[in-house]
Amino acid sequence: MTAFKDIEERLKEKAKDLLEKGEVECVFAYGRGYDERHPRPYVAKTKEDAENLVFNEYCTFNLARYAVKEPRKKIAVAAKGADSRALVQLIQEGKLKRENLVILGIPAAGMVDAKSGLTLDEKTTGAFANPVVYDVLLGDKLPEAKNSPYEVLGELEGLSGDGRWEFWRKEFARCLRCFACRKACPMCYCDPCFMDQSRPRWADKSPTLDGNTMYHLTRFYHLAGRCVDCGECTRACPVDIPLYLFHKRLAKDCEEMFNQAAGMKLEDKPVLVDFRVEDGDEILL
Amino acid sequence: MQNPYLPMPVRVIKVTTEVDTGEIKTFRLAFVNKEDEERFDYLPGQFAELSIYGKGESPIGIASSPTQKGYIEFTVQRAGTVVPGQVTSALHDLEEGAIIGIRGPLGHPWPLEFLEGKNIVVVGGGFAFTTLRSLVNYMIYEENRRRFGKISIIYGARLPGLLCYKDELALWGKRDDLDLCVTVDKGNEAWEGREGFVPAICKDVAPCAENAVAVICGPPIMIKYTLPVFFNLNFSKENILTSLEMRMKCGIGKCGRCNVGSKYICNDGPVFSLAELDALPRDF
Amino acid sequence: MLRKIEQGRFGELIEALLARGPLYAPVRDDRGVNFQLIRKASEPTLDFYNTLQSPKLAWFPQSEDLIRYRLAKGETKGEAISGPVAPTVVLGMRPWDVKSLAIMDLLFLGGGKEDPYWLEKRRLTTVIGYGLASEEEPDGADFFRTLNIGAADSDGSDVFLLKKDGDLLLEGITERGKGLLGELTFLKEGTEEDERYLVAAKAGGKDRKTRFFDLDANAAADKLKAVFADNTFWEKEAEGCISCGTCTFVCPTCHCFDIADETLFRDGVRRRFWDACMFTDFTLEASGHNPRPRTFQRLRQKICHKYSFYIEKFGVVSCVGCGRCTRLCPVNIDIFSLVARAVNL
Amino acid sequence: MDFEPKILGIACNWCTYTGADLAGTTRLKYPQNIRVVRVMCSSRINPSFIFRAFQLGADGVLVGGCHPGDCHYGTGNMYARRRLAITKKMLEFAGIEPGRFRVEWISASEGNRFAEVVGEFTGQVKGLGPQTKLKIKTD
Repeated sequence: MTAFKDIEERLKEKAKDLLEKGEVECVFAYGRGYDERHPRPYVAKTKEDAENLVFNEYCTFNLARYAVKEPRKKIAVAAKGADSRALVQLIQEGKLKRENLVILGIPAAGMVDAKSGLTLDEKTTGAFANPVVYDVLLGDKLPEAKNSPYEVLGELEGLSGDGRWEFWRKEFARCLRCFACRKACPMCYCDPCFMDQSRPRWADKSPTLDGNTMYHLTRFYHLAGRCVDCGECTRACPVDIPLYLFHKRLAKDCEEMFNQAAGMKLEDKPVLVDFRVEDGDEILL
Repeated sequence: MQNPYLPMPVRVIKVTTEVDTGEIKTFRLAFVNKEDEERFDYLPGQFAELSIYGKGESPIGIASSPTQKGYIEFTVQRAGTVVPGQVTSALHDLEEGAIIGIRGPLGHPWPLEFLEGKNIVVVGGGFAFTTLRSLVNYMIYEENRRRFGKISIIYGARLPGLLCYKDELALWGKRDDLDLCVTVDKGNEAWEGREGFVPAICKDVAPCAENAVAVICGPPIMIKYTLPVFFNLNFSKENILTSLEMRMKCGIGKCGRCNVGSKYICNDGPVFSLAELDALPRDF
Repeated sequence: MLRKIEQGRFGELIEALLARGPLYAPVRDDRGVNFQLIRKASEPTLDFYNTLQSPKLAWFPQSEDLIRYRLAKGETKGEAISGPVAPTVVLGMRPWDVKSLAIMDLLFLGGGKEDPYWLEKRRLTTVIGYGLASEEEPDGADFFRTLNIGAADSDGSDVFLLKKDGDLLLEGITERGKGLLGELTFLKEGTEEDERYLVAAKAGGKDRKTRFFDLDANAAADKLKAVFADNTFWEKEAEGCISCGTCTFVCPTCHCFDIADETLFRDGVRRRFWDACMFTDFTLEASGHNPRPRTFQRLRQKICHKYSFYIEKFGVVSCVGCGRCTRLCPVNIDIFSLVARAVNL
Repeated sequence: MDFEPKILGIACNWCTYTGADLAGTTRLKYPQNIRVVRVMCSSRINPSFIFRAFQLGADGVLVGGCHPGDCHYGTGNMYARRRLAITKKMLEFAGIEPGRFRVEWISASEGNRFAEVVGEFTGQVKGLGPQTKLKIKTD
């Protein structure tokens, strides 16, 4: 595995190169935060900026979230496995253009969530070590995870329906409605979000359990077949709601029913804006 | 202590559709309880929160003058090209006799003591004329009239059909103790008055800055072009007053959304002089 | 007035407080420590450095019903829901959190209009502050020393609690606090040695190392006003900001709220609940005009509100340096270094 | 007293709703527990409708559309099939009994089928008891 330090060097070099040649307007990557363990998303606009780029195990942010706000600019984006899937998914959805993107692929394993101290692997949200689509690869390809990313669901799936409801009810009750999950998510780009609509008002504006439930269920649904399992929602959550579990389960359902995972191929169509006559009615049972 | 969040009940006693499009209506409200009426002691320039349970509250400038006894009036535009205005839509659906809630009066009025003895130039555009109407009615009220100098009013709207308070304008026009100048951007066959944008008319009328205060309310674009006219006429920033709008909820300086600089528009405004506004960050 | 009790008998203290009325105290669950309304004497803990969320929820709950109504054909009558009926105790507030109450008072009780819901709870709530004992080290995100708050400051508390070896010292600060301690007859008298320990701890708390820069509130206020128009600076600072509400929701001094009517069939409540100036639609007017449509404008508003506007209006910084916003920010934006950069620009 | 479930029916205008009409005009008996809302196409159904129905007190939700291939708009129900399949999985994973939600293709001529499905579904929901998990608590 290429050391993070080397990836950082290559990232700087590549960014400098791209900016110098004017091939991109800016490079979305990582910069130094208030300490080593807390890097920040960083936009390099000049080759001097590129010097400030960093990459270490705490650079977990999915930068596709920023890229989607700049659909018309020519940009470069540092992308780890799941991040590249997010870019692909956004291209599928017509939010980004492949020709406007320079994807700086970063094969990365052993990323760490600074807040929880957990290492991201297939049990959480680090199933994809290698970017699926990229223009340059800033490190050597890594062996992909051996275990299914869905194994972690076993525990919840083993519970009774009542048990699962109890689990989710407790989690939804913690929700502060800070909307960090939707704001951190590269796929949550709706404007306005259904939660911000006043007519119809889909859920209570105030943070009630019922409103929270409505918010999360609807958001899960909106991400069905689109979620690339980057885990940003879960890491962003100040009360640590394990949102990724629900997203994973829907991703698994989509794979089983429609035989397609989100953000893997540029030519795919998102599963819920597509259909097959052969889908069959069994999926409704 | 009176709970400042609890609205007082008021009855809608008259609804007037002000403009051709029907999008602006004036609601005349009378307090259900006598004590509430006494407590609701207001001056021109203040606003109130109109409350419809189940829909919410909306901050609206008071369009009537305290000299008009027995009722208060609000002119409300049905809001919402972007955000559907729940409350304003509900208000527009009200019929006479309905009971709604009101909280207030809120904010600071036009600085009447400061205006006293001065010549007043009132400049209004479109539907933002409401609290100016209140001010004018206050100033021209019998015993108040002599407290103020010359009163000039310049009021414009896009089309003749979009002018508010048409009957009142006609009455004002007949008075000899004020100069009224009503203008529309574009007239129609029936329109006999002036045509032209408010800034141009202001330039035309050229009120004298000597011992005068300009009170200006209107859409941002009108304000933007009117201010230079007044600067050219030598009005100082202290002598140009306006009223700000921000999104508000509580109306009493707690909820924080109308905060601009060290001011909470609801509590410290909405009335400001340009000099005061200059001291605030450009964030409104 | 100084009392003490063995740490092992902490449960007894809780039991006695619970018998008096509602009690908020820090509780540890699988995600960390937070203030909660206590149901069982075994729940509270004193083994924590800082709670994840701020204790403001005891006075300013995330969601609070103001008015109850039932939609009717003729007149819909609203009925104000009054504050809490029972005197409440909040135990275990760190000095910086206690300080936040005084900052919030300026807003909720000032400006000519008192907020009855805040006032009621302030009037009836006893604050038991909890000093940081010397062995508990700051965690790198906090900077309360910059705000001139000591790790063992007792001002603002009714009762001040401090760990000492195997004991818990309880000092009565206000009349209300002394009254409370007087009721708890099972407490032992503090010794002179305890007294000395307490004085030393308070003095020592002032020098507790946290992140620090020399902050002159008035100068910072002026400087930020000057920096306000520097869009490039703010755009750079807000680069990663995702405009979520985390920083404001966990902040002990953020007070912004929204009010909405929530109706289910015919019954409804007018409810106020935390809102965040970081949200896109916070200032969105019905006309469609939004004075702060961009992320950097909203971040700027938050920072300037705390370090400039509040100082200008109320004379104090609206920040206590608890570090919660920094700790929980999804993209590691740090208010401390941001303000330091702005002030030294 | 026996539990009488409240069931929300969401029926497509062209098939199921007409089928329900037919059931009515041919005087077929089916349980009165269902309240039918008509939509133009099953693909009009936003899964939030279903969550919201459960929140507002529905014990079961029955969605009816045209048979795949017979959609008035060509392919609406093909999309709906995928969406509703996801919805069903979601309810299950959230811990809501999936038996409270059912999708059926019922054509305009299948009045019998409509009555049969409603009968069957009502019985099934009755067996599951009141839906309390998502229902908004009012105390």
